[in-house]
Amino acid sequence: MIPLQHFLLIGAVLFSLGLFAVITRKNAIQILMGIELMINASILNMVAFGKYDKIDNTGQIFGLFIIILAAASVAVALVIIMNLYKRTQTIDPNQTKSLRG
Amino acid sequence: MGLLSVLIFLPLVFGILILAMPKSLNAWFKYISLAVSLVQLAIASYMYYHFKTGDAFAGVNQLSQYQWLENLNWIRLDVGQFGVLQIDYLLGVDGFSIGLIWLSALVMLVATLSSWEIKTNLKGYFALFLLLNTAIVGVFCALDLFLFYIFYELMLLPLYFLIGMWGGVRREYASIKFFLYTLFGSVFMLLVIAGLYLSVIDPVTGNHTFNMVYAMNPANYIDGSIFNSLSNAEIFGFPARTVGFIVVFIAFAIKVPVFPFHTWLPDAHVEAPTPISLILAGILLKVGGYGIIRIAYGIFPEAAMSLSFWMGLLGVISIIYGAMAALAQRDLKRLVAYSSVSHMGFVLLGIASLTSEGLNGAMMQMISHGFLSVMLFFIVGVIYTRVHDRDIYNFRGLANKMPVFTGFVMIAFFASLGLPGFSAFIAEAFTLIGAFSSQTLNGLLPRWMAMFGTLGILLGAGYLLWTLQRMFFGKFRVKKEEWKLALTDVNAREIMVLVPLAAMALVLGIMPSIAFNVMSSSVNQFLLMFK
Amino acid sequence: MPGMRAGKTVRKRLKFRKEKDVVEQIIFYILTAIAIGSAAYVVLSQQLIRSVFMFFVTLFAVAGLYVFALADFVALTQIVIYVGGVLVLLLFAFLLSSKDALDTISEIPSGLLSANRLPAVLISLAFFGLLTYTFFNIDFQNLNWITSAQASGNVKSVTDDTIRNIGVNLMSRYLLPLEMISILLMMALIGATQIARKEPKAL
Amino acid sequence: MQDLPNIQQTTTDIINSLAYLGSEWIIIVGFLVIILTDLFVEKSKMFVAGLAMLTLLTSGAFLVHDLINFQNSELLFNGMFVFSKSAIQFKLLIVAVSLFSLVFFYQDHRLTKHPKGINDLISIFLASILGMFLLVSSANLLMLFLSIEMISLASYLMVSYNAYQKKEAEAGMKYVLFGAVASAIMLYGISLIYGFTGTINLYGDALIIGLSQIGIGASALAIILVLAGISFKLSAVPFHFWTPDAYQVAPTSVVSFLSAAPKIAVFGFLYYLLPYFQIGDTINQFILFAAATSMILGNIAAVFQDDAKRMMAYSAIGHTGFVLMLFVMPQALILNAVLFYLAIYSIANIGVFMSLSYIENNYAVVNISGFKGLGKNIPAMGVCLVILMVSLTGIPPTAGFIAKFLVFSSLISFNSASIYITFLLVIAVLTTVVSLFYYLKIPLNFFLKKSVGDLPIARNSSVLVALAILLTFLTVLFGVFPSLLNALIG
Amino acid sequence: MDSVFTNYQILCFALTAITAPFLAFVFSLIFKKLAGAFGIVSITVSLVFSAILFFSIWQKQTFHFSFSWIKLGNVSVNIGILLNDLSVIMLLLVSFVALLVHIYSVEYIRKEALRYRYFAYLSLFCFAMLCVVIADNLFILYAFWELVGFASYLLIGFWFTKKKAVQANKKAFIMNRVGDVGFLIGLMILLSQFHTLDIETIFGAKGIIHSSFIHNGNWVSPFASIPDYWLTIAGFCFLLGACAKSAQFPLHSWLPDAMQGPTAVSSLIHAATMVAAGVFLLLRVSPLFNDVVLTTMASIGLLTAFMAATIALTQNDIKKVLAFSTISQLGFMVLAVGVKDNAAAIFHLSTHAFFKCLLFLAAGMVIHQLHHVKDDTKTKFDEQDMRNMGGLARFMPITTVVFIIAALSLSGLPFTSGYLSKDAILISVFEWASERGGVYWLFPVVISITSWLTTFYIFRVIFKTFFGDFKLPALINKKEKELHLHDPNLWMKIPTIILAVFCFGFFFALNPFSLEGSWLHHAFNLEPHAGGLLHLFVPIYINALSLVLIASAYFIYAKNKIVFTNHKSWYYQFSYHQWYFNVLYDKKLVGLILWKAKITFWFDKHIIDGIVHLSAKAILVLAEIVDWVDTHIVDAFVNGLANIVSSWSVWFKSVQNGKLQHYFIWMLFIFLSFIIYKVII
Repeated sequence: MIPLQHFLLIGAVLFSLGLFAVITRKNAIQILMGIELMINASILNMVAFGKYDKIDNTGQIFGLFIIILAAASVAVALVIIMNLYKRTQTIDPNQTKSLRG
Repeated sequence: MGLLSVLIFLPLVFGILILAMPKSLNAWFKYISLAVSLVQLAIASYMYYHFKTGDAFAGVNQLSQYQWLENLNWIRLDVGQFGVLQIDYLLGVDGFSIGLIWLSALVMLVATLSSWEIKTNLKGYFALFLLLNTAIVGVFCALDLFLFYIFYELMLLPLYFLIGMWGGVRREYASIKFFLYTLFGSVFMLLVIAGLYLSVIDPVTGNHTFNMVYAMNPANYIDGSIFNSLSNAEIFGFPARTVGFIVVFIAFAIKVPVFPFHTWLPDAHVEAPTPISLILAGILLKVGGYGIIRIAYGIFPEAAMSLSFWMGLLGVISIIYGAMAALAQRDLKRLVAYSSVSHMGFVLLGIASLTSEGLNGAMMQMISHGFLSVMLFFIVGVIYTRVHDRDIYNFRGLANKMPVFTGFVMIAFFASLGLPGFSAFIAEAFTLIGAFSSQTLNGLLPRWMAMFGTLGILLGAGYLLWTLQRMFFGKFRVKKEEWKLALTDVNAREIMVLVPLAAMALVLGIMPSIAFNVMSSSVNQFLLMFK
Repeated sequence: MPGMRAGKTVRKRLKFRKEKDVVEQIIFYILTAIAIGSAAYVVLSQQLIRSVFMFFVTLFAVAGLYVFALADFVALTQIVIYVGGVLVLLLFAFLLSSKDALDTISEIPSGLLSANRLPAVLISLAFFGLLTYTFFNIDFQNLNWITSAQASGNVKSVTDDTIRNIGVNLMSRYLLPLEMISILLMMALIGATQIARKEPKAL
Repeated sequence: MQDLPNIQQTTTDIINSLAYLGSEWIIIVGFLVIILTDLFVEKSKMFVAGLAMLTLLTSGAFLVHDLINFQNSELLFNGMFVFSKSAIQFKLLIVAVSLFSLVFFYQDHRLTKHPKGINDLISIFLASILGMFLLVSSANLLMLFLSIEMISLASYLMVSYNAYQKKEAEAGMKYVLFGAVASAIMLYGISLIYGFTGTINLYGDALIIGLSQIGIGASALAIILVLAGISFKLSAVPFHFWTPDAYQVAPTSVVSFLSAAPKIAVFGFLYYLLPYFQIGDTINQFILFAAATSMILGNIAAVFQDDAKRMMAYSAIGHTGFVLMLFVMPQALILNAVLFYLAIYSIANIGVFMSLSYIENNYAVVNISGFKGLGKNIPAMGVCLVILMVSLTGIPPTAGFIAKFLVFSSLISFNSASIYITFLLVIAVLTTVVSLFYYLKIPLNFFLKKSVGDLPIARNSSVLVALAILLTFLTVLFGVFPSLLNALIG
Repeated sequence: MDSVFTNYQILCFALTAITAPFLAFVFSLIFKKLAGAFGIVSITVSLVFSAILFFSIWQKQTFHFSFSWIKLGNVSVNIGILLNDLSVIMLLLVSFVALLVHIYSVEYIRKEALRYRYFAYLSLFCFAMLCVVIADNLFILYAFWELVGFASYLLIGFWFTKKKAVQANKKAFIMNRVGDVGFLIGLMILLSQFHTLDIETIFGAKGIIHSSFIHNGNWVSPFASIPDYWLTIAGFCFLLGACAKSAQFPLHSWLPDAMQGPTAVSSLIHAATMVAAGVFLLLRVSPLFNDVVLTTMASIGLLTAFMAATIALTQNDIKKVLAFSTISQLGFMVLAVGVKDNAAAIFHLSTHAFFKCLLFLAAGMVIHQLHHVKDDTKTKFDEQDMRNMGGLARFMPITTVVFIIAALSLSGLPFTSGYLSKDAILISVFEWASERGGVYWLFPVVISITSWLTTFYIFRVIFKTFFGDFKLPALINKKEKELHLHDPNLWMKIPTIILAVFCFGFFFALNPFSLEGSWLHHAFNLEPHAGGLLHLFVPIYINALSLVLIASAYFIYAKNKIVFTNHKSWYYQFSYHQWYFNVLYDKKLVGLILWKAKITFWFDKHIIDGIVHLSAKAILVLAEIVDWVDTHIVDAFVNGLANIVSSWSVWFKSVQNGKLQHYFIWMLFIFLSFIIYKVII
């Protein structure tokens, strides 16, 4: 048996890496990827804990919902990002800083 | 609908009427305002005349002893766990308020007459003016803290616009400063009001209440509530009641204004149009004094007593500081504004003394300053409307050109520097006497405070006489040639304004008992709370 | 189809797992290493397109980890939706948006030069440290709910039919969320198409 | 099969639950019908508007019906959905706000003159209302996650709906990425809570028992992570960064909606959540912190804003902090104050945005410094703005004052001796004073400053004028007779 | 104690006496043309009723009427009328002198366009002064005391276009205010100690002041007990009030400046009546003073008398000399009160009123006539400067005569009223000094010297003005005949002549040499003086020397036998001249005195006045500082708060820099900090 902690630690690593990506990447899509990493960490947690929830199966089902939702939100986010690209020809979040103050 | 309600809401109704009237009727607005003011004055006079005096009508902390009492259930807001938010439409008058109500009515009348000089956007002006009128009278009538607070704050907005739209060059700065300053104090006061509400219960209904008369009775406080004197609650390590007192005091001290909360005043006064200066000086400052007496001292008597020394000290500092600052001014209006700081310092000193003389003196000073500062500001306005300049150095020997005006100026100046025969003399003398005897009677204020306070009288003579000498006497000479034609003597309307004010100052100076009679039993009753 | 192939590999490994725990563990840690390593590459790489492709690997590896948590359906969904949908979407977006960037790799700003890097490292490490600290302070095997689950046999075993369970649960216990997410997806669909739609010339 | 749930029971529960969700069903139906209408009916703009209006009204009617007929709280849909009086009240508030917003959408030139039509926006709008309803009624973390995502996605879409300018697109991107990060964090928190407690149900004891077992540190971590997502929707500090950008460039009517409705929903949920996360004082401290910083930042940063909507965004942050203060108190004490405050805030806020939109429609100015001298041209609007601003500041005799007072008195009565609460109160008071400064900037420019050039006479959007006046009137009316409003929302 | 009049009638008389001038004041302002008539009629009425009151009250009874004016808690302020010997004599004196001045003024002020104001102000003054005199209550006394000052302010500044005049009236009022402050504090002390301000109740024969005592360092009264130094302070406060009003050192410098007003006004207000009010106040509250205060008072009186006399020696402005003379004489009175001889003070007050008033009026006649000359010839010269006069006796005999009579009285020569009153003071001082001995002997010595100096300077004026060469024609290049210089008309002459009559001693005592025979002095002198020898000795030595001094002054100023302008030659000439009173009046002494006079004047002008100016300056500087503090500290503090808010605002704005990832950093940083705080700590 793999100890629960190991799943959690992997999740933590993924989450932290996601955060790192979110902060450092110079491309909105890469930021989105970072976010996906974070979400994956959550799913991992969910399914890992879901092992002890056979009947209600909350963990796994939650995981499914997350995946679906992530897909939806990625779609929406990408549309918006592409919209930005259409207007500005860049998706570097540091290049687009006309809104400030 | 009681008399007080009529008094309060009459201007509001007509203000709305003016808003509804078409712009083509511009010329009528001032007459409507004038009529409203006259009716108000008539009502106020009627009330003053019929005001019953004596210990059975002292008011203060006895609700039944208030006169023209109006009590309606106004707001019954269910706030869940704490029960019902009980706010009453509670109006009443006692010896402390009746004089100020009358004063307000008079000052409003004068201010209306003075509003003739306003030429732009009359509709907005008079609508706001009447709204302000409502708020001011309401403040003096309200006996419910919540109602009081509403009227209190309601004064700010019209004033903001009246100063901001019809004011002088730096009007924006002045109006926002005024607004922020006052709001700063009053919002903190709101916290105390909320605390009081939660501490006080209506002995009749058992609900929490905003009734400020009930709040004066320690028996009405819930055990263990924050402002119960027995519960020893603390805020930031200080006794809650002391903190409450200080907060309320500061809120009103800003209004009075007391050093070091006074700096809004010169700016606001200087930038305000003349009628608004009149109202500011004549009534608004009194709201502060009234609030200190009625709310700060009335509700937190023991905290007030323990801090009376500091109150007195602030009073003395204000007296001297204001006078000193006035000496340094060369803008006539600023000078008058600082003189208000000085004169209102007497009010605080008198209140802090907690003696019969001191309190009566303070009340008298408020009323007296009401007339005199209005007169002074009006005088400034007379010059300003003619040449749009107020610099003392730009004028000389005005007495040659404007003899009647100079006569009024002299009356106003000498009256406000405390010449006997005028009300300010009685007021200041009694204030000082009260402050002096305080140590013997209740040991609150050391005697040197009164002695230093007398310096204010001396300095007052200094700046006023200097101005008189510099501006009015000597050979006629003004800065610009065209002013010579513009500086005409006072016209009939201006005389109409000045005469009643001078007369009132004189009448009160000779027969102060007119004012003292109505207030003395209230003062006595008030002082009993500090025994 | 790389996705399908990855799925098969996982299945094969499942069979081996019964025979030897050690193998299972080894595979688990290999997967872990792949997942973390590829994720790190995704995060750190300065080459856009490679990092995107490396993200495939990460997702696959994580899906593998799901299997170890006895969530084969979730793993499948991950592959189908994430890899098949999301990632392809990302890739398209990439291709659309970074045409120029793809040509010249050097144009991509270096992560090293980024002013955000240090705070990012600090924040990520802090988060990681915090999480690790928390996880090691908790004795998961003795948590009430886990012990009671173990006591009542409410623990998954490899033989369980999770798909059936999920199906039933979705249609009963989780019916409302399921319905909701349909609305949500529809809304997202409408909105996304609306925004992506080419605006009429009139504007 | 013992590893399956009791299907019989869950199905019965679902069937029993159906009747309670009348208002939600109606919205779903409306949503679908509008999509279909948009697809198959030509020139359907006004028709869709009517439909949406009908949907909202019917939904509201159901809510009123529920409010009158049901008193008890019930858990529906196998513990997914909580049906309670307070939830209905919040929902009613949302419906009311939505009704105003709906009318507003059709007065906003940026939306009505949109070449792609407004119908899609309406459907997204309805979906987001559904999300809000579900959020208010969320009984577990799954529902919380889904509904928050639903609102968020809808918000992203609405903000970016007609993002043709660079700025608009940029704001949309920032909003969506920020939101995604926040929801990822929240998700992680949810997963931890699930792991720590084995349940995602908020009700019942399992959550609290589980959380208390793992100790304060770990539970605090989980709880705070969850609160991140909630704070994001509230735009509380430090999750506020998207707010000014999104508010500044989104269509005014959308901002008006987003500044009010989602907040009501989130507060409604927070209200429900309050008793369940009380492990240690984590949640209280978080709220304390968020409230204090939000009030300070929101009010102070607003001072030098020139863009009116951006200023309102910061003001919204400040108000969020103000309402959040209430949540340091036990659940039982705050309902009325929260509802009252939110209602009043929404009224004033929508009123302000309507006025701003009116100005934007007529004069194409969005900067406060561009409002110079407008008071002469549109005095009625100016007066409305003044009163609404005063209400937002919380000065009598407007309703904002009563609301503020309720908050203050609730806090004082709860525990004025606590030094934290006293600090909070002091901050609230000080920031109120600061807030006056920027709120007054609009009237200042309107009335106190002279216009640079001649301004044309306004002619458009008389509906907005009427609505703004109505809202202003309500502000004053509820200020003088707050019991009326209380009767309405109670 | 039987009186011909009932109390009610007395009240009516008193009220009439004081209201008449007030009505005149009001009507003068309304009916401008009749102002003079109103003034004269009203003051005549006052005089008549004063006389009636005098005869019904004097030495017969004390009349006290009061009613409650203000009642507040435990304090009730009554106002009313107190008529006792002091009141009625003052009443009579004031109204009498005032009447004469009114009459005189008719001519004096004839050419002024605004003369109605003059009479109005004069009436106002009379009203206030009469009220001061009969006030039964210190509070009311204080009120009218200030009103008197106000009237004086108005009158000094009557020529308000004259810069000096307005400066002078401002100075007068403000310096009086200093005294008022003292008075007011005194009032406060008394009120808190006795709970009343009624003069009769506190200071009367059975007044409560007598039942108060010092016990254990506390001043105990029936109502309260306060530390004993308050008794002294109270005394000093009243003394301060009196010093300001009576122009005593160091608050005397307003009086010479006040000579900018019309001379008739100077005569009435700044010589006869108002300045005496200070002394009057001291008399009213005299039981209050303890030894410290009394000694101080005596010292101040002495110092003032001496200083002013020495200053008067060298002044060339005729009115200035008289002003300093007034200060000096008031110093005598204060000294008298200080040595506890109230009777002498009152007596001197009364006699001084007549002769000093006369001096001023006579000087006024000179000035008036010279002014006419100036107008007629359209030339410019200072009509008040004695250096432009000389030999006027030829043209204005009556003026000269009355002036000399008054001067004699001032010098205290026999047969004059001054002789009696001044001797009374001197004797008291001698007695007082002999009781105490030691350094107190300085008092009689100095006061004697002062007395001689008085003689000298006043005769210097006489000789410079009325005798010697007529310098004016040379000055303005006109012949004497062109000047048309003569005595003024009857309006001015008659009052002076009447006053001159009253300068003679027999009016006050049948035996003009006997102080004991003076009815006025006798009335107040409760403890007759013991030393009979002094009565003989003091007048003789004083007067003898005075005569010598007159003679010397004659030679110095009228004959120009001794020229002071050149010190060297002066010294020389003097030794050669046969007039060597080397022992008593040697050149050195005169030189010393003159030098001293100059020094004193310099001192007065630069140090005392300088201090006054300096303190005014200091206050102004302080005012500037306060103003600075106000704008730069108090207001800056407020603005500083605003700045804090704005700097935070700027900071918040800079955080919101548009970079999404910075937002993430901020967000996560804050968030993480909070979590770490919660999880770890």
